[in-house]
Amino acid sequence: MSAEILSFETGRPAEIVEGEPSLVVDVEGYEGPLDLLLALARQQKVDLAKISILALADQYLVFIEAARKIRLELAADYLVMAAWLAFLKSRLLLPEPATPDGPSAEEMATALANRLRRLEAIREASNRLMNRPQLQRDIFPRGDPEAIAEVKHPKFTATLYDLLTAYAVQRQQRVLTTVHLAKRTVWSLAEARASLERLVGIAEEWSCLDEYLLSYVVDPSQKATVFASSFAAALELVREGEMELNQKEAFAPLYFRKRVPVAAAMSAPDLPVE
Amino acid sequence: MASLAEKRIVDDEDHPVDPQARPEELRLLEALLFASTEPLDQATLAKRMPDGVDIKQALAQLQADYALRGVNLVRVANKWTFRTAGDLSWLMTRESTETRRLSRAAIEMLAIIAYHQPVTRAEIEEIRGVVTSKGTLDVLLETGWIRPRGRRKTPGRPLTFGTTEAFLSQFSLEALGDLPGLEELKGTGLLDSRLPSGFSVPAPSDDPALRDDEDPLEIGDNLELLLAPAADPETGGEEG
Amino acid sequence: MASLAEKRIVDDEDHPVDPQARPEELRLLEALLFASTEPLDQATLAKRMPDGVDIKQALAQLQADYALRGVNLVRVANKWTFRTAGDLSWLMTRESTETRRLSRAAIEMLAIIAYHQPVTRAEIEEIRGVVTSKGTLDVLLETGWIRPRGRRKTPGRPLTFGTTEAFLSQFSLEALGDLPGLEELKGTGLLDSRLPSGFSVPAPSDDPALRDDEDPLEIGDNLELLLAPAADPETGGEEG
Repeated sequence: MSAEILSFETGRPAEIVEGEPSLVVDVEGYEGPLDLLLALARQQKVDLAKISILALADQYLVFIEAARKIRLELAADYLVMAAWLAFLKSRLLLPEPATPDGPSAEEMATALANRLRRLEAIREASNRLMNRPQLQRDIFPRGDPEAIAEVKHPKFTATLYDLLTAYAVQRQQRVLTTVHLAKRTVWSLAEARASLERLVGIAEEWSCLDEYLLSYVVDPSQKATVFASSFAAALELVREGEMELNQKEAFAPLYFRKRVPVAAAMSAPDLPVE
Repeated sequence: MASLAEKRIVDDEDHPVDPQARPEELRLLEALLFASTEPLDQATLAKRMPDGVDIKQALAQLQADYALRGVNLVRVANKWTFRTAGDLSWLMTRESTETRRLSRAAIEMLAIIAYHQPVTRAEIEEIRGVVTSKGTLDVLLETGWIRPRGRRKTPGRPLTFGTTEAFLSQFSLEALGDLPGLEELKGTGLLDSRLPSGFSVPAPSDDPALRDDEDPLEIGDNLELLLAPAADPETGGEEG
Repeated sequence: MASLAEKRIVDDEDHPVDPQARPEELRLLEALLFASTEPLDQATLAKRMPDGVDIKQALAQLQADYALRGVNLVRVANKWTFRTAGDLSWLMTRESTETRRLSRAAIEMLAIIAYHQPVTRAEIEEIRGVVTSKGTLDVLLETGWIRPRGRRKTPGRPLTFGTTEAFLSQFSLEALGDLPGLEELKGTGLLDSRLPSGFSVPAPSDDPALRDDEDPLEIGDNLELLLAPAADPETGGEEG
């Protein structure tokens, strides 16, 4: 109900029958003025080649007028066509000037008739085209095609140069890698000193350097380098007054502790008892 | 492989009326064509077949063999393929995939492109008397039945459109010359887009070779962009 | 629809020997089976076919019709479908060669095998300093340039690898001894001339005769099994 009222208010009712009983003024149904003209021309029920353009122009103008009365919104091209047809109509009714500048009214009328015939012809052709048996609608291809298997035979490529380069690079790399690893097995003085400094910081009492170092030596093969570097570093720290060293005799274990301030040093050093 | 041809002759001589003695090449052809997803052209078939086989003649014989069957050998876009017989469409309804129904505008546009190709959008609109929405063109391009083929050598260098092999395949056309009613249309001069003209009716052609008045598409021509603003009178109007 | 069956009987009576008078239901069956995306069972076919058709008999006849063709009607798991005749399977394959570059890992492994053969996988890894994936060894075996030649007489009896004649022809070598030695490699700049004095390059030999420390491969040695887990240090390494 409301839809009906709404359509009335917007002036776009579905059907309004005007004076001519067959004329339904519903511009929405047409795809442009040419389409409308073709529909009107069909009402003349004659071969399009013999159509009366004058009568067609009249029908079109009546239609447009009716549409405007019911306030149908007309696209500009409908109005342009109406103006052009009104002009053509006046030209057709008046006697032709002796030397016309542009195309004559007759030529214009023929051109319009031709356009209508062409549109009609293409409509007919599109109908026939769509009525042809269509793939997947009327006729069908093989539903389950069998794939053609591709058997690939790999052909490997490599050159002698690739081979020799690969060999040389690998062998050489191995040699260099070994040298590099050997370097890393040396415990540097700096490493030894850093470790000792950390330890001295907490060693208020005499501690056995050998025991401490052994805990650092994971790999027996590194024992020599660790001991040598640590001893050198320890001497350095003593010289700098950071630490004290004590050894009872040659080859006896070395003891070390943090160097205490002079006042505290007055008390007798109590050597650790084993 | 020449032995196949020989074998056939021998067979023919031995059993001149044996209906079972079917040339081996027909077996090979039907196997290839049955199995393939795509229609195959004669050259492709020849490559896969033994040497010395007269492919053309074998295809003709195979086509005759299947003419009355439920599956026919048909030629589409100059390629060969098996298809179910057209008169059995009533039986096949369940197979049919829901194809998008084209709007009347799209159908008309497709027909104009088919019969008038190569044709520009402006020429299509001239014939239909209305501007075409970009949406309609998009729908048609999506079907794969039309393609932009070049640019007309006129101001603005508009795109020209033509149909594809998929179009021929869709409508079971061997070639564009088999379009329904083409002869009548040519006879009435209605295929000439320029008005009014009495002579040299151009025949539509989907020959991929460009016409004299066509330029090739440029490499990197982005179709999406091409079809958008500049070529679109509607959007163009908004900007103007 | 029952008229179909009737029609057929009439046809048969009218032209009892006309080979063209093919029962309509055969046309329907072949169209349905051709277009279907999957094999169809008898019940499904019966549902789609006109009433009154003896599907079973029609299928049997259709199967006979196609028995000698390039395409046969076959029954798979009680469902019917068209398939390329078994003897034409060769037609359904296309052979092509595909050029593949060997990976760096593969060519490195190949180089070690060439110079150090006969060599076990563990020895290759010792020389290269990295574990080799089984995939690399597989690729090398696929090239046909290397072969397992025996087993090392050590615990685990690992396979020993060597190069083949195909290896020589691939690298245009007349004999394995033509591979450049230490001095030649240094001469070409491939090896650094300042390498330590202990560095040596073996004089390679692909003499097929087994070495003293090699056992022959056993008959029935399954290479696939041999190369798998046990011989694969990677999987072992992950566990460790």
